[in-house]
Amino acid sequence: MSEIEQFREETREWLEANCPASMRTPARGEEDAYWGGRNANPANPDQKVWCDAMASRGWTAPHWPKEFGGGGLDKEQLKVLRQEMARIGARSPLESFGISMLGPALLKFGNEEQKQEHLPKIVRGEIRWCQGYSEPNAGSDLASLQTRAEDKGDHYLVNGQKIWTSYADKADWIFCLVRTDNSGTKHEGISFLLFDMASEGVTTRPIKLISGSSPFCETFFDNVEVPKANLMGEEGKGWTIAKYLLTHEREMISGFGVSGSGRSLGQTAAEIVGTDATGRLRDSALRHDVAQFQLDSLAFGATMQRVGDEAKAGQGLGAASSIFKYYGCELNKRRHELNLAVQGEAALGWDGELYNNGAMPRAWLRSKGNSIEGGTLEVQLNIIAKRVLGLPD
Amino acid sequence: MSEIEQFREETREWLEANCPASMRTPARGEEDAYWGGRNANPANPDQKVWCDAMASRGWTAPHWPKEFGGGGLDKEQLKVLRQEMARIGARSPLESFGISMLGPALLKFGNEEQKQEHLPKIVRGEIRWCQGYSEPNAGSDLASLQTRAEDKGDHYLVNGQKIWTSYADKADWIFCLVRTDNSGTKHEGISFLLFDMASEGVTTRPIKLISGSSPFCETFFDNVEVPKANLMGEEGKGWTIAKYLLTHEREMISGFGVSGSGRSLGQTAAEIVGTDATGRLRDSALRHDVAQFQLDSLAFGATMQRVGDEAKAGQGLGAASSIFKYYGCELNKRRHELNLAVQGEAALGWDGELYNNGAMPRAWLRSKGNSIEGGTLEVQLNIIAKRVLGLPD
Amino acid sequence: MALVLNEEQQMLKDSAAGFLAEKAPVSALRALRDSEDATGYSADLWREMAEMGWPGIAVPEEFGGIDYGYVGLGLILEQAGRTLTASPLQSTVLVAATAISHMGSQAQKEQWLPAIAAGEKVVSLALQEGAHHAPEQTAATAAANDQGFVLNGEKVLVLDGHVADCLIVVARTAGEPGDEHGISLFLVDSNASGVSVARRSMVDSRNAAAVSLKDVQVGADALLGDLNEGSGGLSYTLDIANLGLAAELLGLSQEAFERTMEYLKERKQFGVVIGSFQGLKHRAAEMFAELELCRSLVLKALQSADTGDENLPALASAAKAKLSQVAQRVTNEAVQMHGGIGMTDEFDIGFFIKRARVAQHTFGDYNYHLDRYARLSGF
Amino acid sequence: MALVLNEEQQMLKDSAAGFLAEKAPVSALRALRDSEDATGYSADLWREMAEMGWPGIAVPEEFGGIDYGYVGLGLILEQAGRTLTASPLQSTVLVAATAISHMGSQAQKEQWLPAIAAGEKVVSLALQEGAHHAPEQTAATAAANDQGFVLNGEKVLVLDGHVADCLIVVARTAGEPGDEHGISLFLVDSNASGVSVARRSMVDSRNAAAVSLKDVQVGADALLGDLNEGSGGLSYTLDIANLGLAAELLGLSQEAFERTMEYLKERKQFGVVIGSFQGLKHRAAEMFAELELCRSLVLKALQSADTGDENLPALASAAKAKLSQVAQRVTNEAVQMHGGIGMTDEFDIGFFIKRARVAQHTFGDYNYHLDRYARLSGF
Repeated sequence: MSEIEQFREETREWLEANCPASMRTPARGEEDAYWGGRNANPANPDQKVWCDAMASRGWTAPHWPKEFGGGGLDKEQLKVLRQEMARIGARSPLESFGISMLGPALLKFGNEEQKQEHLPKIVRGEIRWCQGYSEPNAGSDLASLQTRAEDKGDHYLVNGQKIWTSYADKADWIFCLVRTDNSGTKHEGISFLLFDMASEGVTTRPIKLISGSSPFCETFFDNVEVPKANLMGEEGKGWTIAKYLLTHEREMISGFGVSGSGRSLGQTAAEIVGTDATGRLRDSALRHDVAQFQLDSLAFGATMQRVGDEAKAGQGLGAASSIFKYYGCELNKRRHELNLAVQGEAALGWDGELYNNGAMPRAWLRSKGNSIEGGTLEVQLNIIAKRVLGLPD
Repeated sequence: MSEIEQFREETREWLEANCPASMRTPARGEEDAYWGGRNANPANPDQKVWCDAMASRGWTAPHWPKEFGGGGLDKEQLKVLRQEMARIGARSPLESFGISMLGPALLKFGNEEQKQEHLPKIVRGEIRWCQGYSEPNAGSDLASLQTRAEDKGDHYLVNGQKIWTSYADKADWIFCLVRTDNSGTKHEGISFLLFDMASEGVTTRPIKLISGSSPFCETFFDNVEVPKANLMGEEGKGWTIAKYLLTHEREMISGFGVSGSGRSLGQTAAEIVGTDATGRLRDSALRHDVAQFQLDSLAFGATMQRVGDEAKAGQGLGAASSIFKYYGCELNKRRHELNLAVQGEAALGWDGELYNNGAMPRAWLRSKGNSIEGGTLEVQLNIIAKRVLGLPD
Repeated sequence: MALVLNEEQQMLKDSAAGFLAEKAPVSALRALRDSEDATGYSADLWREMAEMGWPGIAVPEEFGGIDYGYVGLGLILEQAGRTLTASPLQSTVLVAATAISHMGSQAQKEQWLPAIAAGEKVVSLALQEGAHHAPEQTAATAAANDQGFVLNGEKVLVLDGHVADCLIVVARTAGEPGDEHGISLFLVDSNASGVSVARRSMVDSRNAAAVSLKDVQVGADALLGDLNEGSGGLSYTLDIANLGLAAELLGLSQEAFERTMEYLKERKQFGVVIGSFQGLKHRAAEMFAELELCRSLVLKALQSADTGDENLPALASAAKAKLSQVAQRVTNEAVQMHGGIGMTDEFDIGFFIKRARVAQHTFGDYNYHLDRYARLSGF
Repeated sequence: MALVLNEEQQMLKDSAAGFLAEKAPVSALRALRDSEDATGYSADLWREMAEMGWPGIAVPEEFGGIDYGYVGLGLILEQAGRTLTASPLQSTVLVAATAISHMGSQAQKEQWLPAIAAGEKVVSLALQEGAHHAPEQTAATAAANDQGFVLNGEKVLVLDGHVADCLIVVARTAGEPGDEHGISLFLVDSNASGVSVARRSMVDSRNAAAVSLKDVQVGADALLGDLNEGSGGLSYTLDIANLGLAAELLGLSQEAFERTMEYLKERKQFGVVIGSFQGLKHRAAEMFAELELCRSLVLKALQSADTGDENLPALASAAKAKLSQVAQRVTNEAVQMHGGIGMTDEFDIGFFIKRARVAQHTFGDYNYHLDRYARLSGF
């Protein structure tokens, strides 16, 4: 038996033994998932059991180095782990901006103390992080941010306001862009700080969305003292880290475009709307739109695969990856609009068990934010036009 | 019998007596029509007979004042004339940029001598006019034109180059934008000249289009002497006349969007592609596109009507009319693309009687120019955004 | 007929706009939603509307209406679309009054139309059964017996159903689901034994109910129109209903568009007003053009209802399809162009996108009406 | 299989690009058109292609080919799309060789494949009869007699038909137009008695002919594949044909797009380069994204042909539909963004829009393949 086969066998056995039955079903949306943190309040105690078990092997961050608590798996092993988890329908043990966003930046830009301090806690789900980027007057124009961090010798004094901070009200720590210098161009003088949300002077206010949920907050900093050791990277060089993270975030969000497994929208439509004698969907306009959507999803999925494979092969300039955020979000919005068209009345109910508490229209409304958050649609098109196509400003 | 009824009866009788049988069929495209002029070379002698008969009553320009050779008809009478011509399928007796473009500007901006000199000849089809606007480096940005007219005392000396001059090679006179002053902003210093294409120093070169025909020319002016009396309006104020004419031209071109009479595209498609048991077009994607096209044509036609009716009623700010050029041209392009999809192989043949000498693909290719000539699609959208919606530069 | 509002119509439009902007702005819908109001609209507001004659605007004078026609009703609905005003205008005035006027016996008209015109009764059409509008698929049944008919079936999306005095129930008296023949309409008292009505909370925060009919006995005089041949009258009623919804969607879209244009002129990014970006400008100009087309089409279709034009069915489907398409585009762009703030509940624009989708769906969406338009156009 | 070109494929692509850019640029097609060349492609060029092994690229080694597969052929066609090169690559290599490889008897393969691989014979599929691609509607007939079969019928859009040595004629041996069953394929000598071929001048200045068959007697050994059951093999052949056309459309669209981007960077209006206008930029960025999707889809579909993936039919229709859609958009935008000069025959961009529409149409357009993709996807 090859090494990888042995790894598969061990993994399968371990998962069978350690994944609680209730964790073998998908989470019902972001808010049903386990996010860890100081105030973790799992709806189901199995969530913590499952997270702790996975964290004990470093498998909440399976590809991170072992020295920082990660699983140290190579790509082959990572693939096997995912396949084996999928085999039993195991859900992700931990949702975490620490793992998906801060971690990669810490590994690349953090100093040794910062990595030792933060990464293991992230792996174990002990500290929940949030991201302090957008400000009321710096939406797409992120570099215009105005939150100030004054140098007070041993600490920075932070004053200002952030907006669209995901789950700031539930997070323990924040990674945050601040302005430490006003003298240069707006991209200069931005620094990247890490600090405790329990610090004096930090307050949060949830923002209710049109979908009815409140995943975002306004976050206020009023004379917050942040130790200088909490500066990540050099002072004034935070924009480099921010850009790295934005690219990362865009790739994550682009994943929205890939439709889940199971029945296709067209097959669902055939069931709800019915087909004619030749097996074609009865509604010809809907059929056209759904077919075009599925075709585009297929092509988009193939593009995600191609870019990945080209990167592995050392080919490609990554030009294609610039379209992920733009196209993925547009596809996701189309999917939700088409779902409304397919489901009809069933997708218009807002409350009550009959309408599954309005899951469909709420998800539809939530999808409208995809092309706003993490860089608007328009910003993405500008980036493609400028960086890839070389069209002038 | 009311006056208008009497007018109808007389008109009907006169048309019956004077419209040759061969003129009771539609012209096959722009180039089959009668354009008059010094070198008029009608394919069919009836063309001239018909034009002369109509001109004798001023009915080549039926709404122009009688003093300049026009018909002097009021709106009611004009409507009756058109209805009666349509009743017997009479074609337009004379295609003429003099009537459709220069005439209205002459009536508004020309002096008495100019009106007396030019309008009657236009009505009689004696002089064929062309329009000298676009230049190689001033396409959408018309005001950047560089053709110069130097003041030489009793005459202007014109030097420069025009492009996209419709039928310049067949025209007798040109109405032409020239620069008489370079000192102000680019809109200033433009003047409006009328001159004979037979003047020394004028040469033309037809431009072959992708459709295979050559309706446009490059036109060169090499030390052309133009008498000062041929200036229309004030020197340096030609831009006002140009804008007036451009608006006029856009409204003409927008007429492309209204599909002709006869069978609808959907009915044609049903015949060629076939229908299913429920009478629906067999091809569902095509059906969707054709239905959407017909619906938009219906709505566009209603909008042309509404704007006209609002103007008559003294209502409306004319905001809607700004969309005519943009939407009409887009509709016409859609119509030709759909026609290709409906006709299939029959619309891909380029030559030979079987393919009617490629009339369909040639018309399709020609339609691509609709959103370029007379102000591009992009210029039209800019105008709407600025003038109607008040969005800033 | 000139495609233009006459002076009287223009005045009606202006006064409706003024009244609704003052008495029932979007904040009124928000208040109804947040207070979980049991009626779902303001009874006081409805009384004021009645005083102005709105409920009887398309009802013949002999039955207490002012017989002003559907162009008039469309103008009011357009303004109500701008303010997203909740009221029985759609359920009762647009749909039920039309059905009764068009199909009712003298006695039925006398019983219902004056009460509707006075704003005293709420009446609603109980038609849809499944996920989609599909009248010919009606499966609810009405079985004749010696006392009249016994009704059974399940209905959804009954507008204002939970406060309706009377329901116009579409049921099958012959044939199979899918047949046009065999459909009949019945006037059913909401309090009749066997009728249960459950209010449903919808995405647009407006009123809709599910209605269940279990062995509901009605008299022979409950039949509205001819036995088995209700499809024609129903079809006419639905044409009018869709025209009214198209007018509402026109107002809604126009308002969402204008609010967005205002925002584009105010909001700064990268040091300039975002309305100066050509990418947004071109999209805005395209939407402007589409909205102008919508305005013409809705007016033409409303006029055809008033003149009895034979093209009414094609025009009604054209108008509903076009307005559904444009409302979807404009409300999506309104959220997108507002950026983050457009995603917040605190801001009003979300109410527009929500109401738009329900109005689009009601009595047949874009797909349904594009299909019907094509069918009526011979392909 | 990794969705990426291996080193060898990358080399093939680069060498094809270099060769075609040098030997057969767009000006070569223009010259063929303007000289009204009787062959419609350069025989010298075709010989050079044959020396490089292109005609046998997807032909098994035992029949003289190099068995490099359809990814390889697709790469060549993509490059030929960039230069709009006219040659028998489509008619003979892509379509006819595939049909014979897939359906032919040992004797038929031995007779035709080595000759095709050597560039010595031109063979073409005679399929389409009406305005549209509709294989199951085949009405041409082949009646069995004691010497074999007698063929009658009319065919259009037979690629390179006027110079073909042999025609693969699709005819009905049983059933009615509309039936899938009853279709058979025959290898017919172009010079056989009763065959008349008329070259047709098409909008793309490429080769197509109308073929008329009047009581054409062929032997029993002319049957390609099974009697009455030709639909399956034909369907496979058409999947490959459409993949190849999709690859050609990819190259064509990519080239038209790149030329347009260059123009946007050069052309000035209002004192600035027009590529700085955001309205054009956003449209350009959208097209870039669509072209990247096209590239992935075409490669995935070509790979599925080489690996014998059961998804080949769905992928082939997906690729042809998507490429037809995007080629239409990109070529229309290329003309629009070039402005007046794009409308002139002197400028090359017109050749791209013309060839695009013919390639889109050939063997089924966007509408046909979107329908087929939906059908194969179960709705």
